[in-house]
Amino acid sequence: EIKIGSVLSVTGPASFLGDPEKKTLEMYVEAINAAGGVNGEMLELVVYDDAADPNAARTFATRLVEQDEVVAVVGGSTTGSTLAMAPVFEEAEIPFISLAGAIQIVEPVRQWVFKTPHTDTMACEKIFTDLKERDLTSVALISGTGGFGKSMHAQCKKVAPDHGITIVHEETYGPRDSDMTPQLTNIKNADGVQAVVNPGFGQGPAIVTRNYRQLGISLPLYQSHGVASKQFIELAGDAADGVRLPAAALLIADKLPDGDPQKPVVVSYKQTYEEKTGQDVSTFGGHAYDGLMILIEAAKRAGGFEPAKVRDEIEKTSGFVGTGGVVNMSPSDHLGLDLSAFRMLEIESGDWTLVE
Amino acid sequence: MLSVEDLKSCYGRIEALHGVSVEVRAGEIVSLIGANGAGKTTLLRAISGVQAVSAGRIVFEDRPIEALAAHKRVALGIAQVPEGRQLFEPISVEDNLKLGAWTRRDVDFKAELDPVYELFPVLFQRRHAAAGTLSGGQQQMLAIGRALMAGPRLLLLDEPSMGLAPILVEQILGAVQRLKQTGLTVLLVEQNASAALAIADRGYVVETGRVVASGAAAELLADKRVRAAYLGV
Amino acid sequence: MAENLQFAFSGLTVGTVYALVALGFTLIYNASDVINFAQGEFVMLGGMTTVFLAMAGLPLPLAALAAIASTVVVGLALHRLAIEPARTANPIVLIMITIGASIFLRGLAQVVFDKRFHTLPPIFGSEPIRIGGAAILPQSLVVLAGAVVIVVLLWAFVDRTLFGKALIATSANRLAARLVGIDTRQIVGFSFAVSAAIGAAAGILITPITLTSFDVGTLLALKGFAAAMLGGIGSALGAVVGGLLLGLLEAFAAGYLSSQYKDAVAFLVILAVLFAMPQGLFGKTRVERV
Amino acid sequence: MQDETLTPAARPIRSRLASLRRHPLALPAALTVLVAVTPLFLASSYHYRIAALVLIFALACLGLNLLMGYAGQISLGHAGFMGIGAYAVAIGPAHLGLPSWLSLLAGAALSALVAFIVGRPILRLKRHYLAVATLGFGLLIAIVLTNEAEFTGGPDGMAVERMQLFGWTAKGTVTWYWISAITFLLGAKLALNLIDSPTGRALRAIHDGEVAASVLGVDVARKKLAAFVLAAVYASVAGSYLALFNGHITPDVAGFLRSIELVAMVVLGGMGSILGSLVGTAVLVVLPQTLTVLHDYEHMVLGLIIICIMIFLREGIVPTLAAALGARRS
Amino acid sequence: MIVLSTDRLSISFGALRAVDRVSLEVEEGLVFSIIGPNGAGKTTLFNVISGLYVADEGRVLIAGEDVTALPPDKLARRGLSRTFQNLQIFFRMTALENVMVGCHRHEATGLIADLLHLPAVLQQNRRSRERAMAALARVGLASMADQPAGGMSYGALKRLEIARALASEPRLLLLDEPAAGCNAVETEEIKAIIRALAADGVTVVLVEHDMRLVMNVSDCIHVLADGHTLAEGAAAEVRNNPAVIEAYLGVHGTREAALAVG
Ligand SMILES: Nc1ncnc2c1ncn2[C@@H]1O[C@H](COP(=O)(O)OP(=O)(O)OP(=O)(O)O)[C@@H](O)[C@H]1O
Ligand SMILES: Nc1ncnc2c1ncn2[C@@H]1O[C@H](COP(=O)(O)OP(=O)(O)OP(=O)(O)O)[C@@H](O)[C@H]1O
Ligand SMILES: [Mg+2]
Ligand SMILES: [Mg+2]
Repeated sequence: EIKIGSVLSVTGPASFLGDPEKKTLEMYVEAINAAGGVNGEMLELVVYDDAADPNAARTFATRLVEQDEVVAVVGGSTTGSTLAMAPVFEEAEIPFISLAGAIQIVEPVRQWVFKTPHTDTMACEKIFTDLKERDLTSVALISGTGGFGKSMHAQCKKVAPDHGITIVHEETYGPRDSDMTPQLTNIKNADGVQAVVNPGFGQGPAIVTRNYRQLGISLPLYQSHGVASKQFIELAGDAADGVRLPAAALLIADKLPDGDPQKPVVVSYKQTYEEKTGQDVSTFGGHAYDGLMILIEAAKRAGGFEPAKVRDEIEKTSGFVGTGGVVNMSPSDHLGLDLSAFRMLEIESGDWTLVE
Repeated sequence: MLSVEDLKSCYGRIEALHGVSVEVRAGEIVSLIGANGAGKTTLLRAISGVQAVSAGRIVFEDRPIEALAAHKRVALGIAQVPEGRQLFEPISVEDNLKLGAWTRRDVDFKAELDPVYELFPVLFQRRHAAAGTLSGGQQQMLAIGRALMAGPRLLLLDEPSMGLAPILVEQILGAVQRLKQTGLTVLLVEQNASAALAIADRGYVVETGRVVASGAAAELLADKRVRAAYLGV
Repeated sequence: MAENLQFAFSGLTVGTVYALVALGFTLIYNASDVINFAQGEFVMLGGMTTVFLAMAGLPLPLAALAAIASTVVVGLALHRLAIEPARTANPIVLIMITIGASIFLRGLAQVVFDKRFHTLPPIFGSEPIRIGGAAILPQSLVVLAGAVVIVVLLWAFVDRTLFGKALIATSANRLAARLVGIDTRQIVGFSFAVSAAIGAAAGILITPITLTSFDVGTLLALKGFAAAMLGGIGSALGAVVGGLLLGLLEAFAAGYLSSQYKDAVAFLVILAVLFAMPQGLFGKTRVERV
Repeated sequence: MQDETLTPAARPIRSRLASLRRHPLALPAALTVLVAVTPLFLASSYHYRIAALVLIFALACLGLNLLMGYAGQISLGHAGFMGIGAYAVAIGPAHLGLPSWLSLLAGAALSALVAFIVGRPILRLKRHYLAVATLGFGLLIAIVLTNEAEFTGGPDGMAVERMQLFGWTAKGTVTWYWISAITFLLGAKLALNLIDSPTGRALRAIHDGEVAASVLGVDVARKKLAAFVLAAVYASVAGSYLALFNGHITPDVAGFLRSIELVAMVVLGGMGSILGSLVGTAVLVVLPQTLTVLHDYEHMVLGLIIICIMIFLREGIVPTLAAALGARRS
Repeated sequence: MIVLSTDRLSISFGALRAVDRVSLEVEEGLVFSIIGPNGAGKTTLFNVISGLYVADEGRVLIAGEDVTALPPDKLARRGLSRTFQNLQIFFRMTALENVMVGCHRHEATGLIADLLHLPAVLQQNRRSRERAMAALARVGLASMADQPAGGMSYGALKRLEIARALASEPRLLLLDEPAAGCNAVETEEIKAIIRALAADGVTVVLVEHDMRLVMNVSDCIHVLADGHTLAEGAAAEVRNNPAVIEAYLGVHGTREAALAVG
């Protein structure tokens, strides 16, 4: 039996990431085993829950290496946990595919660390490109103070000038805040704001969206890929109409044109996930799928799970079609996605539509 | 009315009562005397049900009560003036008194309060003050008043005269005697042994958790050993 | 002007949420001197149970009632099985037990329910009421009204009835309470039941505004605790004022100073208030004479 | 009294045992043996890591126990000081060019200073008010650490340089086991010294009655402050160790939940028990590791275990068991 | 020498004037008693003198120095000690440790020394222990030294408080109802302790309702009623004062008082 490890934030403030990730990994490991395993070997998945506590994550990382003797790790729901664990796997020389967002994970490149989700920088770029197309150049940011929001906020500020965007106003809100009208009032009253961007995940963006409509703000509102699940629409209700966000193809699986290379992958994942769990698919689970599959493919190519070989093969991944996009990794790019992986979506009467 | 048979009680692993038997007949004043740490308080607490007993029986009006919860014993008519007063400090004097009548919520409070205020006029003056701000002696008065509010048939008094001015000691003991006339039964623990025995019908001498002597109050008052050990004469 | 009004509306909305949690703390504290850190879990259970019963097809009002009832059962069980057996212990041990209970209940919720966010439809729709250029949701007013009703009832009950006095007597001196014939176990159990009901009702009322999930309890307990202390623990009025004040502070700090530091500002003000008034705004000074 | 049940021959041995237990060096010696022998049971670097974590958190708990268990002053914001210590060793080398060991000392000094400044007004508060004030203080630190991202890396945290002493680099779980073990022993010895000293008695007196203590000449405010500062230093050093050990630190180290966890460790192990600090920490660090086998039921069981310990061992694990043992012996 | 004097000392609680312009002077080495009805303000007066309450008006002087607003610990360092009418025991400590806290004002080691257990601290500990044992022995509690105070009976605790106050080796000792809860024989022991203290030159201020004790040991008696002074004088004067008899002694008290002398 081949052991594959994972440390996920199944509970705690990032459980909406860890929960679908865990379900996905379990589901597919089972499926792979049912189909005869990898190179004839059965997989065993060892999952630990760090409850978004990096200290716990690090302990579990050591445990995966020392106790469980895993050959590879897919996991790390949050950037904090990922960064805390990375040195352990680097030292143990075990390939580690992270499911967290921030760009620091793969920049600078760490030899043994990869990741599957799009970076927050990409999300900013995608949004800014769309803004530019609509001739909106001065924007306000309202971001969550959690790791995701904070990191994306910083990245957005960094890349804004490259896209000719000026950020004229900034606001933040806490991870568990339940009313953002003061911040939005300030944005409403700020001069020259043409659009609002909301980096953040969890329930915050839903509340921002509701408050936004409640205050009658009519500027375009952009959410990030952090809200990429149907749940956001449920929670935000009618207020979600007109909101745009960059997201992976997974969200609009059935709306993809038939020729789209991702279509079969995302439709199949979506069906499997929703059937098994009875819950709406999210892109987070998709990242776990991508991570696992990239690993498996690499192992197949390497003819076994020897860590060094697998690592090299992961780095050689090319043309892998996942839920997040088409992945082409290289020694200098441990993510392998480009902007084309993102689609710009708009919510219309309670459903995603593709913005062309 | 009350009979305690071979009662044993422990604090943790230390046995404080080693088989105490005491009897109180209806309408009597019975006095318990004994040195510091003899176990008098422990006995009263056990009768009230706030102290676990490890062996023995407590029978109140032909009914074994040793398994009964404390609040049920109050409802049966056993009230205690505890050692250290144990008032509800943040609560006003008047509400402390009213809580004394908790088991008799249907009574006319005013009619019950009046006699207490009559006995201790200072409590009336300070009826809106928080009990915790009273002087030591005033607190003792309140503790006694609160027990009387329960309309008990058996009153357990643990050093009622403690901290009271001499003139009040005299009043309290007088009041106890008067209450006896109205049919109240009293079990009295008192360090002022001569005063206590003076109003009591019978007495028990407790030493290190055992009853070592008992008899009519007058007999005990006259007993040489008792006089030497507890009366200081 | 309009923005001030908007900040105030926001503060009231958030503040009443805190106030409702703080009210739950108050009752149990009054009866037992225990700060029940599982109070946030009562709020969570109220919201989550309603959501799930509604999803299972129960009409909403019925779901809400059932949620309150089941939370009361949980409250009673917490008292009977965990608090009562340790009643003689140091208060911090009892608080530890409530923390254990909150971990347990959160764990239970993530197994019985799920780990996602949920919401409930607001009672009077989601069309905001606009006053003077500012907007407030009708649901916020419902929550506010709920808090007012609860505080009036609690006040009438605690301050005006002997039963309320017995509650305070029990926490002030449990031994004395037993000696005057108060069934202390029943009293404390009662306070847990009512607190659970208040918590559950709060959870149901606020879910349309704040959303809910299995772990909303922690932060609510934290803020509710701070609010209760700001107002003065043990005082129902203090709980509400403390809650509203905390909400307003956060809203105005977010509006005028810095949204990043709004929680910091709120806590700085709490610290300042406590330095000036060590018993909170409406707390009774503990009589400590020797 | 119950001596009657003992055989006469047994008595001297028992009383010798009892007096051994009471000897001032008994506990330090026992603790030393414990940490020296433990490695025999540590099979892997993972085990060492767990053991080191236990010792690091136990160090923080030692201080908190002096404050809570002895002086009777609760702190729900104690992780704040761990945060100061942790970020001192992160920021010192990264932004100020200080060596790690100096940063550690500077962090401890800063913690002491902060504790000294906020302690006086805060410690005037009583009970739950003190709890909420310390909680607020801890949150303030956590908020600053989260928000000042240029210095702290924000919520995702920052990397921490390895500690170097005379060209030797402190890394690896075994090394850190020994570093934290020695520090813990030192901390425990100091705490034990303090308890059996005028200051220690004054602190315990304050716990039971500030009025009586002050009337006997105890400067209550000052003694409380001393305990607070001391506890802050313990926590700060523990925080520094945690950061150096992990090599990466996030603001969680200073968070509310961590503060609660510290309090839980102290209460579970036993307030006013030095050994309790170690045992309580061990339980709360090891338990979640063993409970992982329960997957989704992990939290429920953890909650239940905490409740049960508190109900059945309500003075804390060590004091309750010691009392039970003592009863069997005497 | 006048060890303690108060000068028109007053304090109010709301509308209640608990102590009302009380002036008194206590000579060194004497036993000075304060008696008066319940609520007369005796304990409050003690609380003001020992620095727990701050007087609204008036001054407190110890050995001629104005100490009016000094905090209790500073007063303790000047040799003032007291016991409490409502017990203030350190319940989690043993009897011996309770009394050792009483030695605190003589212990002069600092935090660092205490942490390091410098030899001075060890010596100090030994000295305090001896002193505490002696104080315990003096009140007859030597055999209970290692018992937790939480498990002692009321009367024992009362005496523990006295031992604790004695351990601080005060120049001025305020005793608030030391004999409450003690029977006649035990009261005799307390009387002996007070006598011995006075003989050692310690000034004792006694509040007590046990007239046998008061009338027997007091060099001077000060009577308070409703916060103000009713009378002052030697035992014989006071017990025959009609106002005192009427307000305080009653028949019972007068008889006890007579017994004490007789
Ligand atoms: N809470 C307690 N824990 C342990 N032992 C106790 C406790 N309370 C009392 N004791 C012990 O029980 C014995 C009897 O105490 P009790 O209080 O009943 O005596 P008492 O006769 O009322 O004395 P006093 O006249 O001093 O009030 C004493 O030896 C005392 O030390
Ligand atoms: N902290 C306080 N707050 C309010 N009132 C107080 C306070 N302390 C004392 N009093 C009041 O002041 C008066 C004097 O109280 P004090 O305790 O001094 O009386 P005392 O002479 O010691 O009486 P006793 O002989 O009963 O002990 C009482 O009426 C009491 O209620
Ligand atoms: Mg007694
Ligand atoms: Mg008095």
